[in-house]
Amino acid sequence: MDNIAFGLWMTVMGMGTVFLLLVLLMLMLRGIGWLDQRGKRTPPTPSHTAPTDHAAGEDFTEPEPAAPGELTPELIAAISIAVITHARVRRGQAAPAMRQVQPGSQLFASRWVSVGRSYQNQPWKAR
Amino acid sequence: MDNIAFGLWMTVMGMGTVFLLLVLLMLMLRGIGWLDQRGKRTPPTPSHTAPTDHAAGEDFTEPEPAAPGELTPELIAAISIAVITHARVRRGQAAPAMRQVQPGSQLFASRWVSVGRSYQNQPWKAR
Amino acid sequence: MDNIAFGLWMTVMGMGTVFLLLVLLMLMLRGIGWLDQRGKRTPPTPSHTAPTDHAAGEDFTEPEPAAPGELTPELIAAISIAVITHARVRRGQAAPAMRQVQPGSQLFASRWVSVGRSYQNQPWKAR
Amino acid sequence: MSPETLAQLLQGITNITWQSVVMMLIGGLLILLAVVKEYEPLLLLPIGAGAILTNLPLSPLVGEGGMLSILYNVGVSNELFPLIIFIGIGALTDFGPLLENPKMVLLGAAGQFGIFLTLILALLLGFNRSEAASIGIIGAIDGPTSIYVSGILAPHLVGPITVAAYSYMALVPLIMPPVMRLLTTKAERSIKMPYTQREISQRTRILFPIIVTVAVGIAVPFATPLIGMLMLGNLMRESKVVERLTHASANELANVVTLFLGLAIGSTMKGVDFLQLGTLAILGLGLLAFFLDTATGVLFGKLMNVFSGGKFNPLIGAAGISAFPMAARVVQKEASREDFSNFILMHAMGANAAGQVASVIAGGVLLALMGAG
Amino acid sequence: MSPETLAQLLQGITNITWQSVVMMLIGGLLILLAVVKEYEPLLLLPIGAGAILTNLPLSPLVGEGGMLSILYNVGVSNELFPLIIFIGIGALTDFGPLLENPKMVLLGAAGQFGIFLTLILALLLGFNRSEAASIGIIGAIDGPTSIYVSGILAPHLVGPITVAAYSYMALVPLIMPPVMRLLTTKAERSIKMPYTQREISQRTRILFPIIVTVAVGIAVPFATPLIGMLMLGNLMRESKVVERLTHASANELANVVTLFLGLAIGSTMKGVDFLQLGTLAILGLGLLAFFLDTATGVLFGKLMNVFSGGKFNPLIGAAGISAFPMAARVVQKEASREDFSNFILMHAMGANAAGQVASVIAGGVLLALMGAG
Amino acid sequence: MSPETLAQLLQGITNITWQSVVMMLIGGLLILLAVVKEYEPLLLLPIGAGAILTNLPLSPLVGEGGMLSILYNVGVSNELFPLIIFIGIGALTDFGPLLENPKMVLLGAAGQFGIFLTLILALLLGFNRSEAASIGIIGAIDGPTSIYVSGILAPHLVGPITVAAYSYMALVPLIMPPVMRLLTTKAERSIKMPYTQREISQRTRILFPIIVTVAVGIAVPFATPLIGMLMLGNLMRESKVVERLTHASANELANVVTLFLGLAIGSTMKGVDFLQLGTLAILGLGLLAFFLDTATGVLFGKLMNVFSGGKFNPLIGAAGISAFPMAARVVQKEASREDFSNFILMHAMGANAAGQVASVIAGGVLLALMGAG
Ligand code: NA
Ligand code: NA
Ligand code: NA
Repeated sequence: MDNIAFGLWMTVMGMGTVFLLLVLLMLMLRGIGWLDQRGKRTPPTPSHTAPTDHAAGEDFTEPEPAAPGELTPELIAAISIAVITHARVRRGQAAPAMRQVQPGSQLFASRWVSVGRSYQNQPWKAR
Repeated sequence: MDNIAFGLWMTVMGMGTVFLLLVLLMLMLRGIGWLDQRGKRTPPTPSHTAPTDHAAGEDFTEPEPAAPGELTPELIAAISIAVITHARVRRGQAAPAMRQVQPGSQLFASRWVSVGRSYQNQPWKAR
Repeated sequence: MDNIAFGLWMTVMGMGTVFLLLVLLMLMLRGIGWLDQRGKRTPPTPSHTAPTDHAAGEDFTEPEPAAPGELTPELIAAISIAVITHARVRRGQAAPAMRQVQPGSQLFASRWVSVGRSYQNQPWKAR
Repeated sequence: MSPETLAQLLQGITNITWQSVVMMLIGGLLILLAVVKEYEPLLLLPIGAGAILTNLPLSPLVGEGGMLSILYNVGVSNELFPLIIFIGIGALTDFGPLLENPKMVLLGAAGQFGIFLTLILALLLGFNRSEAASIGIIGAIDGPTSIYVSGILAPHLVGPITVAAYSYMALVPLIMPPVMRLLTTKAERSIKMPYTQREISQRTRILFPIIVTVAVGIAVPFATPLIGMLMLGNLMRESKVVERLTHASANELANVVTLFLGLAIGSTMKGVDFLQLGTLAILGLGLLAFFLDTATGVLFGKLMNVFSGGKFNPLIGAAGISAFPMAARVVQKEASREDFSNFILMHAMGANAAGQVASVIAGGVLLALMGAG
Repeated sequence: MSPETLAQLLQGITNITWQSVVMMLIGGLLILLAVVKEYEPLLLLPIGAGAILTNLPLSPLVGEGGMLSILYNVGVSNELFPLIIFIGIGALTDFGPLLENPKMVLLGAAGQFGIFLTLILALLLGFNRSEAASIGIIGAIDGPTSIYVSGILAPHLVGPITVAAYSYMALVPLIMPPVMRLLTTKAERSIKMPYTQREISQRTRILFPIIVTVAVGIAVPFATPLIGMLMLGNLMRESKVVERLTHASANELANVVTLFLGLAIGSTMKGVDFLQLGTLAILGLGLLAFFLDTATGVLFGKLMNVFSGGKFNPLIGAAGISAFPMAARVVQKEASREDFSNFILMHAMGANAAGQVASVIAGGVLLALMGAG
Repeated sequence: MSPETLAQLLQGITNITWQSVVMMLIGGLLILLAVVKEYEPLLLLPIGAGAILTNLPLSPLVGEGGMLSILYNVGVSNELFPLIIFIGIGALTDFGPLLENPKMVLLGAAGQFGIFLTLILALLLGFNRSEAASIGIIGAIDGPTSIYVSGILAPHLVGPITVAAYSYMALVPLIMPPVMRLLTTKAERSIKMPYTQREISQRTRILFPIIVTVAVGIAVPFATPLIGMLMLGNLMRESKVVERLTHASANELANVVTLFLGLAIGSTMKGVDFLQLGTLAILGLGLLAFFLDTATGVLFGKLMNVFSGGKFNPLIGAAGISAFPMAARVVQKEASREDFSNFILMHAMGANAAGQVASVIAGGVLLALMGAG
């Protein structure tokens, strides 16, 4: 009987703890969701103009309708997805154009090199 | 001389065992081959209609000529190879559409999701 | 004060060794470069006609202008790059057509197989 | 030829035992299931191969310096392999459906009852407490969790428990439907639930794994390794800045570790230890755990149906057992069987993801209650 | 419920300390920097995650049998992981710009002064000699070198030193420009340098890693592992006959080891040890090392400008600090800022590659002078 | 500067020995062969690099805590690496040609005579029995088998034996033809053999590795690890349900292990141990083993020609030496040389695959007869 008592105690304590933790988790998820919704109603000004040009911290889920003059929303959506996908692929390859630095990578350099070489050969004065 | 005796003993015993084993292996291969041929003459009814839809245990080497009405054998062969290759690629990616389950994969779900969402939006009654 | 003396000693010895080594390295690089230049002025006859057909030790940076009759240099350059890239990709896959041997690979064999089978079926006498 | 030499040459044959023959047949059966039925082949094929290689007479692959024993010591006895696999699972899992619908979390808890009910039954059958808890963890219906917990509590049972866990997980499409149909009415199964997709911001997706790790880690320190690695993989996935690591965890690393893990598990299936009445009992109790989990999940779903005023499809409760992501698919299939146009997969996926998290937590709680670690 | 059971259940909460909370916040900060600012995410994200997982109360991931401790013992305490990463870095590095312009090698040396100046300052602050040398090596501005050297000389400081090295390396675009502008005139920054590309034969490219390994290995045996693995990767790359190995070293192997290395480094950041005044001093000294390196590099560039009769742009000297390949990019950016059409990147890349080699040599020299190994 | 400091600084130079210089040159030669001639570059380049790094004065890469020594202990001294590579080889090997033509199996046996003849010669030259057996195993003409067997019987000879095995395997296209031409007439070389492709069902392909493992494992327990891992890889390949594992074994895992194995083998080539008369004898005996294998293979082919009434091309016998799949190619090349339209490659591939299996069996038999394991 000792074993059954132990088993019942395990069941009560175990399922109790599991339920308690998951209720807590549910409440936290609700909390985050509420913050999320509130954050959307009052969009914060984009304050991250860090050294990273444009890749960091941007909100992928909300491409802003830039230039709604002639483009249809569908087209804008399609372009946005293409750009996001491109950025993701580049990041996946750790291409330093998107990423600040990939230790040891020369990929970035080689692009600069090709651009720079043509500059050096055909010096075009910017100012 | 002891060493030479040992060497000769090794040679006789070693090559003897190797030959013996390989002869055994040859006989077994012959046996399997014979079973194979017999199995082909009396093709067993496809008895594996398990939860897996069609991928399991199928004989890749024998795509059956299905619908020989207008299609040339070459075309059928080409299509069969394409389908087999496709199935193999999908399996290689462990796509759960072909595989029963890939632990943790969402690939399958996302396809269902897209289908299901359109169902939910445009409810079409099957019965 | 002992520590500062130690620090200064470390700095002098450390930077001294580093500079010394790098000067040595610079001289060696200069030496190699000089050999390189000299080697270019008197190009050695291609002496490596080893079992490897064409892949080994070839100088990728100098595709020779083969057949400058009608092809423009740009076209030759483009073709050269394509061929080099192809060779590199094949080597990357360790395809034994380019490599002498990839232990256990059947890729090479399967190509021979397909060629050979057609020979065996349509025997064409070379001599 | 001297008699000793002959004995030396025939030692392979003379050392065959009926147990080793049976175990090689079982290994062959596992390979057969993996190849023909495609039952979790990624694990069952290596396990089957490991079982055969281990039970060959005088196999040098096990024991001091044997390759399979090395793999066991390197990754199973110290629980490294299941934890590494958890990183990969986390990297592959999308917790979006759960984040969209937080109340699904509760269903994940309901699907763990089977763990403890099985534990009680195992105690009644005479297993000691550590063994009973290890057998119960089959009810977590999650491979790495079962390996992790049983590896700590009862290493000598890792073999049968892992085989049971993965075999039954492959059989989930056969095990779940009868229970689901028995406990629900046709009307309940036909309940449609509206699905309104909510935007989940990247911030939420990144905060989720961190918060879960910290909260669970503080509440149940024994669960830290399991939940920590699962959530580490998910954090890497959602951060979108370390694709190289995410990809490596979910592919190269996971593949190699899965192969080694399977072989090492197979190496624990030595005939003399495996072929005992206890193993049969474990296989039976494991199956029971799957049934109990499904039943309690559905019953909890019915409870939520009552509370929601009849708007909740109780089938979704069954997805809380984990067996990610098969269980959600089975639930959708059952719902479609009643009404072709009923689409409850997204809700089921939420419950399923919750089941994954809950299984891991339950494993940690079990370890904590057993006072082990 | 007995009080003991309650204590057992609440042991997670009762074992929280202010140090562990602070460390989890620091871990969160590292993840934030990795995700939002993309500061070296491949290492800072795993380090941050490792710091959180380590400082969870009673974390089973550290200590005897803990996964993170296993990773530490397997790859950090024996210096295996940084050396493996060096193979990958070598496989990714093109030493062409250096081979085209051998005199750039000298600039690599100039960028290592910060190591020794920081060492002196650390001694003045009261660190012992081994610790001071370990702190100084932050000035090598090369992650694996810092981990390797500090792991040998002062293993208890590996955590803060690695965090400092990688954080500041990510901040190189902010740290370098002010120093460069302070020490150079507008005219100097506008100096254009002709760039004549020289053919580098494959023979030279293959001989380079072999010669460097042998020369450095004979001169400074302590540097053999670092330079040997870097050059092994480069040899494989340039040989063009072992792409399978080159690719595996630079990708699968590097990814897996980077993940494990980050987690293991994070596991050294246990609150009680990390939250000390010394750590703050290390972070300060590390930043100083970066400034000093840049300054001495630029000053040496000015010296070369004098010797070359005004034809050498002193900015290039700053690229000799290593921080490969960011530093070269920053140099080019500064040059472009003065004159949009000025292209000195190739020279800067040469100096940068030299800095990489010089950093490794300096690490070996430091170990040799400390008599350790 | 005190004399001690000077001695400390110059210790690298003062510790150079003529042996270390010679070994570095040999390492350079191996790299040269790998790069210029592309002789087995995947192994000879890492071995050469390992040899150089090991023989640098006072190299910290070898000895207690040295990276190369760690790799040796982790994977060579316990035979893990060659076995893992065998999984990859099995995953890449198509035993179809052998299954189509079972009698080719016998040719695989004939190609192993060289092992034992070389063993006798080694005994005559004064090597002890374990050493002689290890030298003989070069005649298996299969890298991992040589490493595995010699690693067990005579670990101090692993270096020269591995170098001999891989170098000569790369030279197979030069070594085999003279022997083949010497022992056959032009008429024999021109014999055409009909090739009727037989359907091999997937069932046969899956049963083959299992049956071979069990049969060989029972008959020669010492061969279980070698044959087991080879066949495990092949089972995964033919099962077609675990492509993830098959791909990982044949690529990522094989690449990383090959790199580490090469470096570890190179680290055994320490000058003082390597530069002995014995090494030269091993290199000579190894070459002899290749010639003897080819000769006995061709002679057995002639025997089969007699029995088949002149319908069997004896060149095919030479493919039984293993050296998979080069030997089959060389055989076809010789046949084509006589008659451009003669296509015996498929038969040769069968014999070649049989040679691979036979080599592994011979290795196990050798271990069994030596009573080691
Ligand atoms: Na569960
Ligand atoms: Na530096
Ligand atoms: Na052989």
